[in-house]
Amino acid sequence: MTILLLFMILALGCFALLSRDLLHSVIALSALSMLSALMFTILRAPDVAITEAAVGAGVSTIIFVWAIRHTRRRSKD
Amino acid sequence: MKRTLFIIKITFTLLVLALAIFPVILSSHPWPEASRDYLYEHALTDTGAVNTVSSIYLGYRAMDTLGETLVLLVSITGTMGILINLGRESEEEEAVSFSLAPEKRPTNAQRTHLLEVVSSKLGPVVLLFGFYVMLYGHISPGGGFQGGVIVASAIVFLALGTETQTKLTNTNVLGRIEALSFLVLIVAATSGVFFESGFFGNPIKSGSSLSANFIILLNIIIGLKVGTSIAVMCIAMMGGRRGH
Amino acid sequence: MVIERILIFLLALIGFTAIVGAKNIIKKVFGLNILNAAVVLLYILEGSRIGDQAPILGKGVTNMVDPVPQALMLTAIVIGVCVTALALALAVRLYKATGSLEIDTINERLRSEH
Amino acid sequence: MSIESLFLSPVYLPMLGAALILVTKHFFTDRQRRAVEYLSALIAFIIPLIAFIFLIKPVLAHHQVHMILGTWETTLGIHYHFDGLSFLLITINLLISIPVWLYSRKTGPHQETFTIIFLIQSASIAATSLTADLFNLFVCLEVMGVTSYVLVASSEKNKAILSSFTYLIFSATAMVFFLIGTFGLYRISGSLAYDTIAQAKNMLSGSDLLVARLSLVLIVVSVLLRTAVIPLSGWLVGAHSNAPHAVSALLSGVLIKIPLFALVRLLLLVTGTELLGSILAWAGGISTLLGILLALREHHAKRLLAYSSVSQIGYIVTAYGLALASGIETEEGALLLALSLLYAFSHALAKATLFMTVGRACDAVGSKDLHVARGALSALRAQGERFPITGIAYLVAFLSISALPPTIGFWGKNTLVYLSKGHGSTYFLSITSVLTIVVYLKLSGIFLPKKAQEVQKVEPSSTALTSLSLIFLTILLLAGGLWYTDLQTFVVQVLSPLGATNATLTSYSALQDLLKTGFTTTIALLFFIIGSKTRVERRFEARRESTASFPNLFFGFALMVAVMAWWLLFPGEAL
Repeated sequence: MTILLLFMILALGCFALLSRDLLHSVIALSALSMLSALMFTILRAPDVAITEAAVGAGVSTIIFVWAIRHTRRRSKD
Repeated sequence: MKRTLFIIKITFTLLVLALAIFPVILSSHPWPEASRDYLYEHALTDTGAVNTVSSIYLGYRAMDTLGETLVLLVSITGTMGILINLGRESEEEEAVSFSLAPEKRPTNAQRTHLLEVVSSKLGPVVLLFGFYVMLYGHISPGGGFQGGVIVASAIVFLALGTETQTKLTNTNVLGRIEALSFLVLIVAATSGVFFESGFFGNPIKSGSSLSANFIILLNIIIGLKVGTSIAVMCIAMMGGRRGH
Repeated sequence: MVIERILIFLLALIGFTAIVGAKNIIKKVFGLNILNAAVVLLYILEGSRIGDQAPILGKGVTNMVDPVPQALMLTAIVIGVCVTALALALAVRLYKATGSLEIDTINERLRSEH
Repeated sequence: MSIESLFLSPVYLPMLGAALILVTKHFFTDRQRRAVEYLSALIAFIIPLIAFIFLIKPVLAHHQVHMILGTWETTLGIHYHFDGLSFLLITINLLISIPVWLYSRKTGPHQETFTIIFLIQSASIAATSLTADLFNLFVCLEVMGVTSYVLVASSEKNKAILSSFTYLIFSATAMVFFLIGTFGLYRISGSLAYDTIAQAKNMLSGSDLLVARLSLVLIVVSVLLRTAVIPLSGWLVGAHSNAPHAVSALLSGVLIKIPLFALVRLLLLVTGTELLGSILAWAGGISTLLGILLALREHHAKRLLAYSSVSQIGYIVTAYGLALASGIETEEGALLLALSLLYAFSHALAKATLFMTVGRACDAVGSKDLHVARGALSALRAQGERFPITGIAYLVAFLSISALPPTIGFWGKNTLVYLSKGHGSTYFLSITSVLTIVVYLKLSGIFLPKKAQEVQKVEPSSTALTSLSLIFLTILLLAGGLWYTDLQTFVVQVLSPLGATNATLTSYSALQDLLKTGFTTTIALLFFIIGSKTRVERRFEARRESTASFPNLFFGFALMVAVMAWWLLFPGEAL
């Protein structure tokens, strides 16, 4: 089960870094955070799971969306 | 020529660092169990916390948590400093972000009815959950930081939902709560030194029924500090007029 | 098993490649975030090998997981988010100053300006 | 007041001060806020300094305190070691922070949160030099890092924002590698305290020893990044030259030295670090020469000072490496470590003064370009500085950094170069001593009188605090020079529990030194005159500012990791 999750996390990471549209990358990153939070619950680490979900997916997504709103969505590479 | 040099440099860097961290990650040395066994017996009596993770990061290694709170404070102060300058420069071409200050809101179309109803109704529920996570940190999973962030998201929900600026979403009030909780945290940390139970020691004698309260106190203070500072940053990011 | 750690190693490598190779400064911050997430995954994955119950003392908890890496990773996650917030504020400020997010054009425009 | 609350005071008092300012920022008016700022600065700096004066006697009596924060009995807790090394590091930090903070009152960044971040940084510096726990070192370095990024970015110049961003990404990535190293060491030792790790590591063999050493290499290199030895120094020039004057004085003076000496406690306990020491000695030697050559090519005043910081830190790292190479328990090793720390102190004083005086002079003249900026003294006088304190402070700092007689730098640098005789990098050090004088002669151009005397009338403003801070630093520089011998014996005595007890410098004669200094100064003067007369220097100068690109930064990081990892394959035999 964890191997499957890790494959999905790896795929999301590649997509986040390769996609041209930064908003898609942000969505991929917050999905990555949610999956790693799920993985922490499987690995018996509830504290870290709540932190990763609340802080990792929650706050950093807000900050990323704010940053993209104030700059540009399209990225050259 | 410059292109190939760039490629060589990057491949060399990646190769060396990959080789450097590969054995460390893949080492087959069995995971140490000494600290787990010690905590299994002593965590409850030493710190009074059922949740061993919070007994570590608020009891044995409380200095790390203090350092972490300092990182949070400094980075949010730095971000706010930069935000204020951004606000000043982009005064004319205000980016189309819905602004919370009543007098500055461009058009109401920006704030759909759905957003207002959902977030203003959802706010209190999330707030209650945030305080639960914060207060029960030493028993069930959760604690200062997680509770604080959930409270921050609840405050952002309320700020989105309500038309007028209530007391809870006024950045001035939030700033004051943050400052006070930081002061109480430092005083609580240094109180250990004067009760000769060491920096971040538990001033209340350990073993007595009260010792768990020190962890609850720390949880509440850190929760308030984290909650209010992240809420202030999020409100400022959403273009809300900064109170002071 | 070993396959999990190899995947985490690859994730860390991808994050690091993005930090070094990406032209867009927000992509660099993405890379930093992914590298941080990979190391947190590594600590918790290895820490949870020696037990199969959550580190909450209670009735029937006999073989609990190692809580030390979990406590450390709480701090590492929050520090990672704070550094990301600061990096993005600086990135937006750079965009406002130079009008571009590509590191080379930023260098170019700032070097010419005294 | 137990001794523990005394030596912990530089950790919790600045935090208390920062909390007070934060509260007054929200509750009181502007005037009270200024009063509370001065009060909390007093609490944060003066009281710990007084506490440390009381600590001199126990430290001299080699009274060491190994304690766990919070009196827990388990190795899980955070170990703090208070000994001579942390005493000296915290004293250096306090002695530099006070004048820099006073200087920043008038000229430095005026945001209301500047003092809060300044105090938190001072608290994290004290915690870094006291900690003997790996993850606590990670957290303290992060706090120090975040405060430096914010302070560098507080100058609001676009270049400062760019160099702060570069420094942030580079250093945050390095700290992730630090975490991977901690993972490796926790895995083999089951605890995060230095001594438990060292005991576990010394019993290892085979592939586990390889993993343990590789993790140690990752940790050492990511900490060395903040000390800006040559392959890792790409970030320093941008950050230190674009930061506000007060901040660059503090960064160059204190921030780049604390991580190096905080590492001593970890490296001391691990056997087989001789080769690591000689690698550091070579890296230090190369960075002295390369740093000073790059400084020669520079015509922007603050960039020149930043490059010279890279070169001077090379001296400190060379002595530090040699101390490690010959083993800190031996008499020679202990002496080298003491000298390395003493020269770090003398460089901190000189570089802080230089950054502050040159900053003020360039602001008065209006330009930082060494070919244009002239007549700083008259411009300063126009700004209401009746007594040319900036000029005098600059002169004394110039004498100290180019190792000329009355100042602490003269004794410090020459004894250091003398002691590095046995090692190949000593040639680098001697050549650089000559070139340093040439570089600073070039920098002194800004104090030469301007030809056309059109002095624009600037409204005189009170410079009491700035002059006070500069006087304080000049007195320290001169006092360090006059009582150098007993300062050196004090430092050796205080550090001796780490190494040999009565290491005294017998075979070093001062007279032979004066001849050598006279010789180097004449060569330097010759170089300078030839260079400036024949305009060869102009062609030699850098056309465009080289900003550190990320591939280069990380190439340096990988290079340093590769060189250090080479230590794994040939452990033990010194270079």
